[in-house]
Amino acid sequence: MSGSYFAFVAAAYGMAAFALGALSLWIFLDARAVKRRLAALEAAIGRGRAR
Amino acid sequence: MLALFRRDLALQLSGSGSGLVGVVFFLAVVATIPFGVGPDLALLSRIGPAILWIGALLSTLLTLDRLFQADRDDGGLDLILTGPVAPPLAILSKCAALWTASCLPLVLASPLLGLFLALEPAALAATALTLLAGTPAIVLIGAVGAGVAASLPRGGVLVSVLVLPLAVPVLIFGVAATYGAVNDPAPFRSPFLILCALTLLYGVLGPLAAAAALKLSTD
Amino acid sequence: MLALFRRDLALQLSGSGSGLVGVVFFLAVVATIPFGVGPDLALLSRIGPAILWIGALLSTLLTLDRLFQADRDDGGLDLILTGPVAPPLAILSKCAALWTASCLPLVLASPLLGLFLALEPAALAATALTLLAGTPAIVLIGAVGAGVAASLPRGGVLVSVLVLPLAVPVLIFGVAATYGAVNDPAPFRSPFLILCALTLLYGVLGPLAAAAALKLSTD
Amino acid sequence: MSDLAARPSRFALLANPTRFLELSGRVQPWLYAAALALLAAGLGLGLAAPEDYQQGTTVRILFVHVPFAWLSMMIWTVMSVSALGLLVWRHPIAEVSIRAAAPIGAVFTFLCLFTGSVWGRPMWGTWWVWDARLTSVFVLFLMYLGLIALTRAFEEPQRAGRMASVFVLVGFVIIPIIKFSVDWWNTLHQPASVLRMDGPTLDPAYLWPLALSALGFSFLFFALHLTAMRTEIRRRRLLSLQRRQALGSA
Amino acid sequence: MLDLTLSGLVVGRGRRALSRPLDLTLSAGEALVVTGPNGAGKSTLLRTLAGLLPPLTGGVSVAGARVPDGEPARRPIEAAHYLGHRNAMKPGRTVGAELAFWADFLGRPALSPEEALAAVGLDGAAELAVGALSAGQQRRAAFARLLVCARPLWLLDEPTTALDGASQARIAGLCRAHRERGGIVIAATHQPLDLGPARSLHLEPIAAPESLPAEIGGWDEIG
Amino acid sequence: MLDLTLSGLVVGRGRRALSRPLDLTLSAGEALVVTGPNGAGKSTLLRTLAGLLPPLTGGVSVAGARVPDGEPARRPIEAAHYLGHRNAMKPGRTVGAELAFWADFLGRPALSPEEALAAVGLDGAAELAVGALSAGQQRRAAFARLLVCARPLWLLDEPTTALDGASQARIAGLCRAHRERGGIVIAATHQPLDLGPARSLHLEPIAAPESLPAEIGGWDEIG
Ligand code: HEM
Ligand SMILES: Nc1ncnc2c1ncn2[C@@H]1O[C@H](COP(=O)(O)OP(=O)(O)OP(=O)(O)O)[C@@H](O)[C@H]1O
Ligand SMILES: Nc1ncnc2c1ncn2[C@@H]1O[C@H](COP(=O)(O)OP(=O)(O)OP(=O)(O)O)[C@@H](O)[C@H]1O
Ligand SMILES: [Mg+2]
Ligand SMILES: [Mg+2]
Repeated sequence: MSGSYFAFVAAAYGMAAFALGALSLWIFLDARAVKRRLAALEAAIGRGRAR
Repeated sequence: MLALFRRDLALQLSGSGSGLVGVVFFLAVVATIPFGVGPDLALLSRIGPAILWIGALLSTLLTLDRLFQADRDDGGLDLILTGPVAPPLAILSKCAALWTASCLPLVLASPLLGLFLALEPAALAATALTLLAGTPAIVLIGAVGAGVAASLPRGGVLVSVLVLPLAVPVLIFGVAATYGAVNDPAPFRSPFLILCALTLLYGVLGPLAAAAALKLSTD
Repeated sequence: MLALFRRDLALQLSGSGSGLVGVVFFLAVVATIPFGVGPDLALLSRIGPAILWIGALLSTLLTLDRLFQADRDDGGLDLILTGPVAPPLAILSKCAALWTASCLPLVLASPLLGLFLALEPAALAATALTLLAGTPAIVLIGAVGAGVAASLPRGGVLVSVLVLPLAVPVLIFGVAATYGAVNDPAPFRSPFLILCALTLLYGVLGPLAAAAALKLSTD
Repeated sequence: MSDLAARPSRFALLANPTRFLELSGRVQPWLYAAALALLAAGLGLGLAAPEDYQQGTTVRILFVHVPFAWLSMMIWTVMSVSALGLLVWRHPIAEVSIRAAAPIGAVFTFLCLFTGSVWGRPMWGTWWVWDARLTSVFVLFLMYLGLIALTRAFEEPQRAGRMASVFVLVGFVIIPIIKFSVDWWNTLHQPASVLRMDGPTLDPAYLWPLALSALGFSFLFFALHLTAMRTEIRRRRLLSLQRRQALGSA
Repeated sequence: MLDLTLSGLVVGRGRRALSRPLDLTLSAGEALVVTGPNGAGKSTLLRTLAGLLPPLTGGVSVAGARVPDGEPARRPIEAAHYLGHRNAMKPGRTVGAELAFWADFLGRPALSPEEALAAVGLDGAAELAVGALSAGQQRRAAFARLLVCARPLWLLDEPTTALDGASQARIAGLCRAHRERGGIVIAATHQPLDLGPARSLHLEPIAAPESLPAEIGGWDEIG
Repeated sequence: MLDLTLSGLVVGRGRRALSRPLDLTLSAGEALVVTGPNGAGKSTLLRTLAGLLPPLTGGVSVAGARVPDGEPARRPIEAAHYLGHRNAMKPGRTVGAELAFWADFLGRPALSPEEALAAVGLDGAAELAVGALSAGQQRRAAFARLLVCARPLWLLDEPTTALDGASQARIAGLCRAHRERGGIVIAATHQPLDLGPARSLHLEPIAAPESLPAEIGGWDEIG
């Protein structure tokens, strides 16, 4: 009995893990990209005019 | 306020307004559904009120997105928002003008269209009545979406996306009241009263929120 | 021409007009219907194709009316009409951009949405196919309305009222073809061919008429 | 003093973005750690919990479905509070909060729908019905999508934040509708058994894992939200610097 | 007696300041000419005075003006006409109908639309559609709005855009007449505009945000 | 050699004539300054030259110009840039993207968008949204369009609207440079604009329609 429904439980947990993982990944990549661009811009400005 | 109502009504009825487009779209919706349902008159008359309501909801969306756009583009919105009429009241009169130009014709046409859908007389009357009570709510809550999107160059579909979920309760109670009027076990009074309450609620909420949105987006 | 297509596409995709919004709008429409007609899956699957088609028509109309308005208001239309690209071709590329940005996502999403409405596989495929064949016709004939509406400060309504009836046959043949694909007695081929013929006809007629309307109206 | 007077508010100082970045940087790792620990405990206990005599092993979906359902509503509530903060106190962090929370909320709502319909298949024999609870959550999902579209439709993040907050506040009406839909309309979905006026009626064997995993997912939300907010703040600084650099020479 | 007071007013876009703190009082009959290069913040200042943008710090107050129903005006815009870069006239409606609408909407009507149009040199244009006027004629029709209802404070953003020499002089004359009646005129302009003896405010683009009051700070100041 | 010839050109709106018949030839390097009060027909003339309005009688021809693909241009607009009262820029897009679009659409690219912006004094504004510029900055960005693709004939309708003094001088300088390269500039303006030695055309509102060639006649002449 329990075996036949295992697929549903697995699907629920699997999708949860997948979606949350993808979300976290996106958030972290976004964070890193913005941090890098900001650092680059700050370096550029710093060269132009001391802040 | 009255001046604003009159001017908007004149604009809607003459040129750039899209009131009549809504009516034609309404006709198109009502004419298309029977294709899917087939020639089954009993079924058609059962879902008839729902079709009329859905048609009215969708065609109101069609006219909504330009509620503030033209005024914004020519700079008139600045004057309206800072004028002596409190912004929510000004928005209320703009909504009233829109409703008169685009929803009232729908309400008036609905009994006629109901005949096409083989509705009984009681259902015809109930549909018209519930539409009369419910369409203002759609326009009023729609004003929020239009206000939020007014500073976008093209509001279009976004307005509808924002408005549709909020308009769903109106649809539910409108259709429920109509069925209540026709089928015996279902009640008419309570959904109809909820519908009226919704209209009043949105009548307060809509203009206030729309005014806030417009105020916050001036630049 | 390609430049115009790319710019229009970028404009459509940036911000409010994006395909994502179109799909969400579609979802919202589909989700509202059961509130109206009730959660009866058999009924839903019967009117499903009609609903998808109506949703497509509505969202196209919602994005259409501004096809030329913005260009006209900022003076860009003058340059486009007198530029090195022949006006009908310029209009064609604007239409193509609009279709790619707002109709193509709908076509692609329609099978998924059909699942919500419990359509059978054959109906899913037929709906997507007819939408693919039919939506360009709506955009192209809508361009005429948009052209005239953009040019006349008054009388815009009149034209939309004239154009929408021209779009309704598209809707009707589209829905008819879809049913033809599912129900045995009804034919699929002939309404589908008519649909394609309509698209081709409007593909020639629309840009030419829209160009004429815009040319006549410059001032 | 006239109405036009700005409020150089205490709140603005309290919520000074620099201070926020500092503070959140310190809290953030703890949040992630707590989330992971709680989730491990909750879901671990949940998988070890006895099978339900009616639902069999599928009862374990409870431990994800219910937290997702709660969070989908809670996130809109968090955004509503932020919206109030933005509109009433012009709190500069608030607009960042809304923009950062919207996609996370959409994912949690999607997961609520997904786990619910995966649960519905064995329990009710169907993936989806158009009943009041299910449809209202679906409507919430659509509202999240609309909100995301709205926040991304504007060029300036400031205006996007203000418009979004108006929509969030008006849209808050959906939350009571979802919560009470099971009581107002009799639906297929079961009524509340944990969050009720007269105390939970759920078996403690399920209650504990549920509580732990709900807490864990909440911490996960807060942690992700904080990270996304930090990114948003930096993005704004980026935009603003870009603009200043461009106009400095113009 | 009408008085308009700016106290420590800093105007700006978003969180970016565009002016130093302004302290200034204008009394009845006075005029202020705002000048400065493109992008200096002239329009931003006028829109802030009109209540269309929030001030970054400081405030604006008005004393001695009344709203149409007799109460003293509290916000400047209640006593002010704002004429922006755009004309606030619908191309499809007639000039007369638009002026009549604004007179009705804004309250306290003064000249009739026809008289106002005559005053700006557009006699007999009342029946024409706004869209059928030339650029300068449209601008003058927009100016006529200030004459159809009486408000003591005029906020004019480049009022003479697109106007020919004669019309510029005419508009300047209308402003002087307004001052003589006890009104206040604040005009941003690039062209010399003879409003009579007037105070002047020159705005310059601000280079370094460091020089601003601490609490304003833009997002770019985040460490 | 570029030549623009107006032969018996009468411009007007609808069937109402706004000019006497104009006969005029402009050759490479020449400029024409069109003046006249509001409503005299300056914009109408420029729009007619740009092919946006039909002439009432007469015609315009161009000789010696080539369209991008090498054919000789037949209609003046094929060799002309038209800068109208409105800027033809979308508020929501960046200045750079808009200029790149026009360069691409109009063909025969010249300066890059960045160079063109620098030439009008908007260095570094390429990444900004058009809507976030002030009125004068927007006007300058619109002018930059004339620099991103090479066309010999410039039709400018009040190019210096909303510009500060320095920018006006800069724009005038760009026009003189264009003439030196063999271009033709036709500008309608109310403000003095130093294009160098230029021919001038003064338009006056026409009072009596009787003085017009018989075949034009307005509706008001129907017996
Ligand atoms: C797509 C389908 C579903 C959706 C959208 C959904 C939505 C929700 C929501 C919003 C809640 C929170 C209610 C509250 O706090 O008052 C909830 C709770 C719950 N759901 Fe679902 N649900 C779905 C399917 C199911 C299914 C199939 C089952 C099991 C047969 C189920 C069992 C529960 C349980 C046990 C709770 C906890 C109620 C409580 O104790 O407060 N749900 N669901
Ligand atoms: N769209 C139009 N339809 C009909 N008549 C028009 C239209 N636009 C302008 N007119 C009329 O044509 C005449 C000339 O207008 P035009 O725009 O050419 O003047 P202008 O010399 O450019 O004036 P300005 O200095 O104000 O720009 C005006 O009397 C005006 O009323
Ligand atoms: N809608 C806006 N959003 C953001 N920034 C803006 C906006 N409008 C203008 N700005 C910026 O604010 C600054 C001041 O603009 P403002 O319009 O006040 O200038 P102005 O002095 O009126 O110039 P002009 O003489 O060109 O009209 C400019 O640098 C401009 O880039
Ligand atoms: Mg300005
Ligand atoms: Mg002109």
